Amino acid sequence: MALDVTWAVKWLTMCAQAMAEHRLELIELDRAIGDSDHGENMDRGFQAVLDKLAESQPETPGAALKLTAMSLMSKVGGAAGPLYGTAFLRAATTLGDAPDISPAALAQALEAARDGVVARGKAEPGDKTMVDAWTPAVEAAGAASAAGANVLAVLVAAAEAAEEGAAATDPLIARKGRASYLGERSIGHRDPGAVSTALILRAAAGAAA
Amino acid sequence: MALDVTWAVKWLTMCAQAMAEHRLELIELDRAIGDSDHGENMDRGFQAVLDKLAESQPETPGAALKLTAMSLMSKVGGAAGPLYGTAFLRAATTLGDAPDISPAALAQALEAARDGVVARGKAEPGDKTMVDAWTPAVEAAGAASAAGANVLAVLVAAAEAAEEGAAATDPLIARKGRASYLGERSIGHRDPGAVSTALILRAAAGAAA
Amino acid sequence: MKKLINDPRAVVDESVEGFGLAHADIVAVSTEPKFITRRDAPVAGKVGLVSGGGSGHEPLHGGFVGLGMLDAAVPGAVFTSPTPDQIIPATLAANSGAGVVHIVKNYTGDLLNFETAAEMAQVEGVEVRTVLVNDDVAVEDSLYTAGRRGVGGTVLVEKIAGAAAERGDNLEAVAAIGQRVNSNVRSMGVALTACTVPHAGGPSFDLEENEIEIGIGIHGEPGRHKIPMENADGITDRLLEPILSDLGLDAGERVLLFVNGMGGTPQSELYIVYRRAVQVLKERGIMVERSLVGNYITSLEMQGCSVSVLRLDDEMTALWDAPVHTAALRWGI
Amino acid sequence: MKKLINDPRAVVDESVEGFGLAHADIVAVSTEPKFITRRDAPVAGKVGLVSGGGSGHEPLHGGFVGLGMLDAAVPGAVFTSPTPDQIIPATLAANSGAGVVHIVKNYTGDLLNFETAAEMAQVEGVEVRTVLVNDDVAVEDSLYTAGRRGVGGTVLVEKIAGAAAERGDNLEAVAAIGQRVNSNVRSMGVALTACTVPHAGGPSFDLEENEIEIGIGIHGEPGRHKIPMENADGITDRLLEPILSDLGLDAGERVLLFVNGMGGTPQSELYIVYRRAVQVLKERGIMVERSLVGNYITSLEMQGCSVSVLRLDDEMTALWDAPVHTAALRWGI
Ligand SMILES: Nc1ncnc2c1ncn2[C@@H]1O[C@H](COP(=O)(O)OP(=O)(O)O)[C@@H](O)[C@H]1O
Ligand SMILES: Nc1ncnc2c1ncn2[C@@H]1O[C@H](COP(=O)(O)OP(=O)(O)O)[C@@H](O)[C@H]1O
Ligand SMILES: [Mg+2]
Ligand SMILES: [Mg+2]
Ligand SMILES: [Mg+2]
Ligand SMILES: [Mg+2]
Repeated sequence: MALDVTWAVKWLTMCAQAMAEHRLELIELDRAIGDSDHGENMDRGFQAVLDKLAESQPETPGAALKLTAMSLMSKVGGAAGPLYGTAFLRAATTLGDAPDISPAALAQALEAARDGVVARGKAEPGDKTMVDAWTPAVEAAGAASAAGANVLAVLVAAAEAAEEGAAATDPLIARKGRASYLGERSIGHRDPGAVSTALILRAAAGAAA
Repeated sequence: MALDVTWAVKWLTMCAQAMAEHRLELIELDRAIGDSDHGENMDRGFQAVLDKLAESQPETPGAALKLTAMSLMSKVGGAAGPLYGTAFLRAATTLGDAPDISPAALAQALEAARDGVVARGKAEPGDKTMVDAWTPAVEAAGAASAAGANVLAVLVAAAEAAEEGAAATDPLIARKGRASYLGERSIGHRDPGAVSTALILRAAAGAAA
Repeated sequence: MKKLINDPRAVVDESVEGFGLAHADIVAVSTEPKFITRRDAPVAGKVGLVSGGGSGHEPLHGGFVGLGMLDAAVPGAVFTSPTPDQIIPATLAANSGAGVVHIVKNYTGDLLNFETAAEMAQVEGVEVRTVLVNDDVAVEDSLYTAGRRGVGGTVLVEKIAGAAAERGDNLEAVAAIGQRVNSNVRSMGVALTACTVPHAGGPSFDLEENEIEIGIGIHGEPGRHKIPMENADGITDRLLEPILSDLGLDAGERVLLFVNGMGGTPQSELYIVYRRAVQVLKERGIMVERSLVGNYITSLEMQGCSVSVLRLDDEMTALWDAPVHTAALRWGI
Repeated sequence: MKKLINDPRAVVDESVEGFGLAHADIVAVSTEPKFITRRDAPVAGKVGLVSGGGSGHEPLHGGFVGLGMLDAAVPGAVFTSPTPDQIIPATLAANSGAGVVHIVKNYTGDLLNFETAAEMAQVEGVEVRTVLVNDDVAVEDSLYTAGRRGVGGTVLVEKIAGAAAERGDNLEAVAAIGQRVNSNVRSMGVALTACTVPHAGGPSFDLEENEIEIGIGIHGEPGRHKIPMENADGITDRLLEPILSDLGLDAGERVLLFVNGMGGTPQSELYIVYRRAVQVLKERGIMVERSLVGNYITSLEMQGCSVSVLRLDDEMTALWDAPVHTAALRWGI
């Protein structure tokens, strides 16, 4: 499937489904090292994205992602709202009004998204945040695209890397966000934002399959 | 043993022991149909009686009971404080400054105590209050004394009747005091004040044995 | 039992001591026997107002001592009414010669202890009048019980009678306005959880995870009946219905609506109850002219609330609005 | 989970609606997007004060909107910072032309959302300054964390900066006094129980019957470490020690002592903590000149408390004493 606006809408719809489905899991992860709201926030945010998509018909993937950025920014709140808002906004900007996304553009958009998260949140890899899912995803996508993979393969590589990255946050000590207050007590728990990042990228691959 | 001031002091000491021992039981009874304080109140009250007895040496049983009345009145609070305060005060008044109590005087003192409780609290027999322990005790004491029993036997009769009276409150619906708010939900619970009355009378018999 | 206390038996002593330290600009604390007075008591020419009861209902009553409200408060042990040897000196301390009104919540223990104290104070030359508060509609057959309990309405009686005393009303007039408030206020409460009396160490009654107690009093005692958990609007309706039918309010009447937290309920939930209560009153054409929302008469850390409705007239409204300066209620000064 | 709510997702909406109804003399409520303003906002010539954060900390922040304190409060979802689309219109509503100070508790989410909003408001022509509150000494290695959190000190910043704005200080001066309060206040909290976020349905962390969490924040998040239950004096000492060593108070200095309830703790227990804190300060020759005891910045129905100590100077003391008329703090008016 081409990464056109239809894909984008399908992706966002699948994101909303994933957040609804994993709402309790994300709440539970956030309960352990945060304040129990990440699942609720993401679920509320992507429901708002769906509402917005029902109202206005974006004509390009970039437009769909921009609308997503605005909805997340205005409905999620907390740390995740501005971070995901920035991520989607930067990706949208990179994509411009292209009707369709090439593997290289895709890798670039993911990188822009990650850079947006880092620019806002100042987290480094290893700080036990969503950056630990974004960064391997960006690297895997870049490598796949450079190796000539198609968009589906690039997305699958990104999703897999994000999932591994999320799992790899388990042994880390959090140094950013609310979990950082726990210090060593954050060890042994998975970062909720890294998990939601993996869900978003897995949905992107799913929509392209 | 004669019911002189030594007996009176022993009685009050045994009351204090009984209240300390049964503190939790009385709290538990009051928890079920009241506000969980009866055991604490009685324990505090009789400890205060002991303190007072250590300070001043009463010379007659009447004086010991008057001191008890004052201590209970000023340390117990709640419903039980004024009721027991009045009971001991009326008994003390009846005894005057006699050095020693006859079976008839004893029966009369118990009746005065009961009448004091009724005068203050306006409860009738069957209302599921301490009156349901006092009243059979007074009757049993009167009958025993009339039948020529000695003071020990009168006290034993009173204590036994009070214990039966307390047990007989189980099926009653409370109509006075805090338990009355529960209406039918008070059925199946024993009245804490009736139990403490039985403890007091049992101590009286114990001190005379 | 986890509580921020040192010794279950020192709870009242230490807490009243802390209260006195924190509010030394308003109150003075006597420790032996224990009572709290307005710092400037007795106020020359003013009728004195004294209330008291078991502890564990804070800010009631100590938090209402001060200008425009109580002259003295007498805290008993937790959930145990105070004793005459506390009430008598508190009454003397509140008396400037104009007499003293005892505001007594209708519980056997409170009645008996205040009755004795009033008798003794009269012997000492203090004129005493008693205002009995019995606003709790949860108590149905008052013929077969100790009668309706004094609950949330107590705060309103203390405020309004306090303002009457402050403006210079005489003893009979202050007692009369207190009685008028009591006649025009009805309350009912609900518990979502029990509370734990420090010396008892365990919860004051048992509730299943999905049960609530309707018609609770303020002493951690169980209520009228248990029902399965309901939503806030449903619970509010259950509390309001007996209040309104007992008070017999007509459309167009004005009321003060008081939503009181039992101690452990978040403020946000009290406002959800308040919101529904306003809706219901509005539907019946009743005008909410004054409000009070918060923890004012509590049962330790119990979760739940009570709703009180007071039928207002111009005088009561003016007295409600009059300046008050206490630890727990303050305005106009 | 038993709560006086209707729908976990409607908690903030309904509770803010009730709050607006109960305090219509002080505040106005905007529902879409949700924020609370002073009824008379913007006040001509006055610097506007805006704060906000996740809900569940009531009375913070809505309860502090009014004369002498905030011009607007922005409530997020429970424990979730509000979004720029709420903060921006609240900022515009608070702006009379003299600029707006954002009082932001130091949490990643609050920072990011307020940062974005401030940027956008500047674009709309509003001068915005931000006062970051980060008074929580429980956060040790702020180099390796998101930094110290804003907790109890927030209330003091809002009161004192609010009084500065009310007396006519300009934008820089109001921000400066807010920062000065923040630099001079330290806080630390303890939880005896967790709280339950309505949408989560279960407790925010696990505590054994005999454990407490030292160094909790206000978002139902776990604290620095768990320890076995201690008595109130012991716990108070544990909270005060890092506060005092971090603040470096000398004998003879004057402080404001703030004992804050986390929502589910009886007032009597807060006064027991207060009593001990006064003892400890006294022993060190530190003078408690002002006090605040009560539930002001809460975590839903959590049991526990926080202690804050603010080093006072004459100006801060005068601003603390200045009149305030909000739902939760009121004096002098
Ligand atoms: N500085 C940061 N940089 C990147 N990601 C962050 C940062 N701070 C927090 N996060 C991410 O946000 C997630 C928490 O989001 P959420 O629970 O919705 O917000 P909050 O922490 O405000 O409650 C964390 O799991 C983490 O992945
Ligand atoms: N009107 C009354 N007449 C006689 N006894 C009463 C009356 N009211 C209460 N009591 C007794 O007092 C007991 C309760 O005492 P206590 O728990 O100490 O006081 P309170 O009810 O004030 O908490 C009851 O169990 C009952 O026996
Ligand atoms: Mg979170
Ligand atoms: Mg009792
Ligand atoms: Mg009692
Ligand atoms: Mg959050």
